[in-house]
Amino acid sequence: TEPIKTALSKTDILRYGRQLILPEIGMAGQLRLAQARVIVVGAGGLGCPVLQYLAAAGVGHLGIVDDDVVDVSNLHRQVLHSEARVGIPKCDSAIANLKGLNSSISYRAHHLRLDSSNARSILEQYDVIVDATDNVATRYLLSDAGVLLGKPVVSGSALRGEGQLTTYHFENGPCYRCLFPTPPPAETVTNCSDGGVLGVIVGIIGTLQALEVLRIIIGQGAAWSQKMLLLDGFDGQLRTIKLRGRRDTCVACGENPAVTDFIDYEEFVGTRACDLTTEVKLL
Amino acid sequence: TEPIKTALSKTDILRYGRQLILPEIGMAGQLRLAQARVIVVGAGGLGCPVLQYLAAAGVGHLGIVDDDVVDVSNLHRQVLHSEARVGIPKCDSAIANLKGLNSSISYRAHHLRLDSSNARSILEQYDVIVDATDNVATRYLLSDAGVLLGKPVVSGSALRGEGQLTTYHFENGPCYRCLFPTPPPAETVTNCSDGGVLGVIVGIIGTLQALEVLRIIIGQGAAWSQKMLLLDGFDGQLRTIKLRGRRDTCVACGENPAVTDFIDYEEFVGTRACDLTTEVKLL
Amino acid sequence: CASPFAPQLHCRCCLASGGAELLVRGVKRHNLELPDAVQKMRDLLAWVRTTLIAERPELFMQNDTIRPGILVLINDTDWELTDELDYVLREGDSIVFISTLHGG
Amino acid sequence: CASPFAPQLHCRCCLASGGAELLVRGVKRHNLELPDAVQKMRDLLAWVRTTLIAERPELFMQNDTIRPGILVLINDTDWELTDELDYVLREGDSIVFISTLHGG
Ligand SMILES: [Zn+2]
Ligand SMILES: [Zn+2]
Repeated sequence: TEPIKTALSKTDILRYGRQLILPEIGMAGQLRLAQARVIVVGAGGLGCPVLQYLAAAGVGHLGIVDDDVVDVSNLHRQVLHSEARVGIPKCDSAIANLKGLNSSISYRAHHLRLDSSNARSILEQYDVIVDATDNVATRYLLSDAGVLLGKPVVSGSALRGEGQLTTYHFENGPCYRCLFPTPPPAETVTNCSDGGVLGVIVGIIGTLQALEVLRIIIGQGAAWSQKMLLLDGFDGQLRTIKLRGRRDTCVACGENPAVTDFIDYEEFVGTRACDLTTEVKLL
Repeated sequence: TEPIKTALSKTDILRYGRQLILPEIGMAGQLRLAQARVIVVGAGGLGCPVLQYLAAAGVGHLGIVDDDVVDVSNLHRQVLHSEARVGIPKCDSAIANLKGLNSSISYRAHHLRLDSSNARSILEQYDVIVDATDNVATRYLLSDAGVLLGKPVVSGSALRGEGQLTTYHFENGPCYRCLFPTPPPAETVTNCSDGGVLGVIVGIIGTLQALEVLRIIIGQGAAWSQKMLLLDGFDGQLRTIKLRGRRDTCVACGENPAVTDFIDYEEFVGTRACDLTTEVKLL
Repeated sequence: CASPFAPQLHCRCCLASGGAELLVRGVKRHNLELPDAVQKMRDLLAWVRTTLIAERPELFMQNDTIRPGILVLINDTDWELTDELDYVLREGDSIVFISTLHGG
Repeated sequence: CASPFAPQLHCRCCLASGGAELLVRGVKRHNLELPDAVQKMRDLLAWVRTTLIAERPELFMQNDTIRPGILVLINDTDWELTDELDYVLREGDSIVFISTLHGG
């Protein structure tokens, strides 16, 4: 573990000057950013813009979890990767790009699939969890991680022309299980590789996730706790809806939690985390 | 001028497959994207995400206008640039990055400041104008260009924690002059270099501008014509407001236009386009 | 029906998104004229199931309520903050069914 | 005052953004209790100028109307689509002054 930064350098002040002068950031806020540790789970369509704007803003420690390699069919939406890096791990491809943008950040690649055996040791090293994944099993895992480890989870998702964004387990807001105690039928779950997605939709949701992370780090609170942002790109609509709060009876974050450790999430949702083999895609 | 693409290649289908399968895009929509010519004025905070997502989506011809060079203080928000390219023209820096993401696009750098002497010959080569500038004079110029040359103008702006997005001169929507017949007092105008901006705000507005451009190209219409999207990042709010339509009495797009050619915009707004020297910044 | 940005009057607007629209004829916006028998959300769900859903109603409802993974909004608010199945519909209410997305 | 996402009742909400808040004590949300003499937008502008604006009122108003570069919204709609200065205020109206941004 590296030493914690305790003051901004002259170089920092030059680089971040245009955001330092905002009263909501200031020297204190910029130092909090430099000290912050954020883990982005998924270096795909959502993860790329999240990482790009967190690195640019000076978030000091960025972890990336992804077990996939860059494919040419990713490049219409995964803007940190490149033609030259097709075939190499997305973690490494993302870091190669990010280092060019901001070499002063400490980047850490976790080239693996998160599961109940490795989630705790990885996620406990970070302050904020960004859910930029593409499957239900990992979403339950990350929500439980937020509750078990006491960290907020900034969660984005997208499919076709639509996107959704909400923050779980922040102050009195709900966790994923408060909203969805029971997983959806496996046959109703479609991911971007199967269902398609307009690339800029993940760009919009990802940049909004980055904003939410920055707000949480500088102490402005979450904008989308107990709320969900809905984007319909083809309808041209952005709406914010009001969600329930934390459920007393929630098995994860309620008064008497039954979920006291990570479980087998693929078994729980009844489908493989990577969703490679779903067949009926009605929803 | 290059030949116009009349069919998608097998490589295109592999690369864009995940968006091709959307009914709103399809083979026809993807071909329209390949044939489209978009000019992005400003390769700064707004221009970077616009260019990134338009190039990724396969917009065939991208022009970039910018007369500035990359500075280290840009890197907190201008995510196409890099530490290694500090000091080189932003047009070239942007294109270097974009070529890595999608080498099949034809990129064109216009390394200059737009004014009444060069605007027509440059802008008439394109189908859609993206206003990603940082000053009032160029905003009037681009709006007039939209009217004089018959092209929609997708306009974004940002400052501090706020952003705004609207599309001018699309179908019966207003132009910039319909909304603002008189320029604001020069002393009330602040740009990002002076007033500061949270980097991710331009990221959000820029990705939304890219969505708007894609909608226009594929024939879905503009989502923000006669509407303005307001983002307040520190308040955590996104709102869409309803604007007036085209004004019959508008000097540019009205029934009896007085503005029949480009004018001297710096004189019109009473300040230099680059806003380098404003002093009182009450607004 | 009216856009969510305008007041909704004289219609009971029913919106589906996130994929839930694929269950209701692939259409996102339905301007419903409901029979008098439909008074509560309980009645509306049953009515939507029999009237709008052509096949596989079990992907819309399970055990007389909405199936897991679909959020129900009444006037842009999670129906858990209302009386849910017992909520009494009012003229102009906007009802939204959102299938949560999992892609990224 | 109420957030723009909730219905505004019993308050006349006045919001300033895009920099216009710097004119009204740096505060974005004002929950105004207006005197009976303020009936129309014309009255409101004059009242805001004398009551909320400490210095340089010419950056808020010019020639008895709003100065160029500030958009006025009444209930999220451009006031040009209403009676503008002659618009009669109603209980709960949301009034927004937005200074347009020029940075990028
Ligand atoms: Zn919970
Ligand atoms: Zn006009």
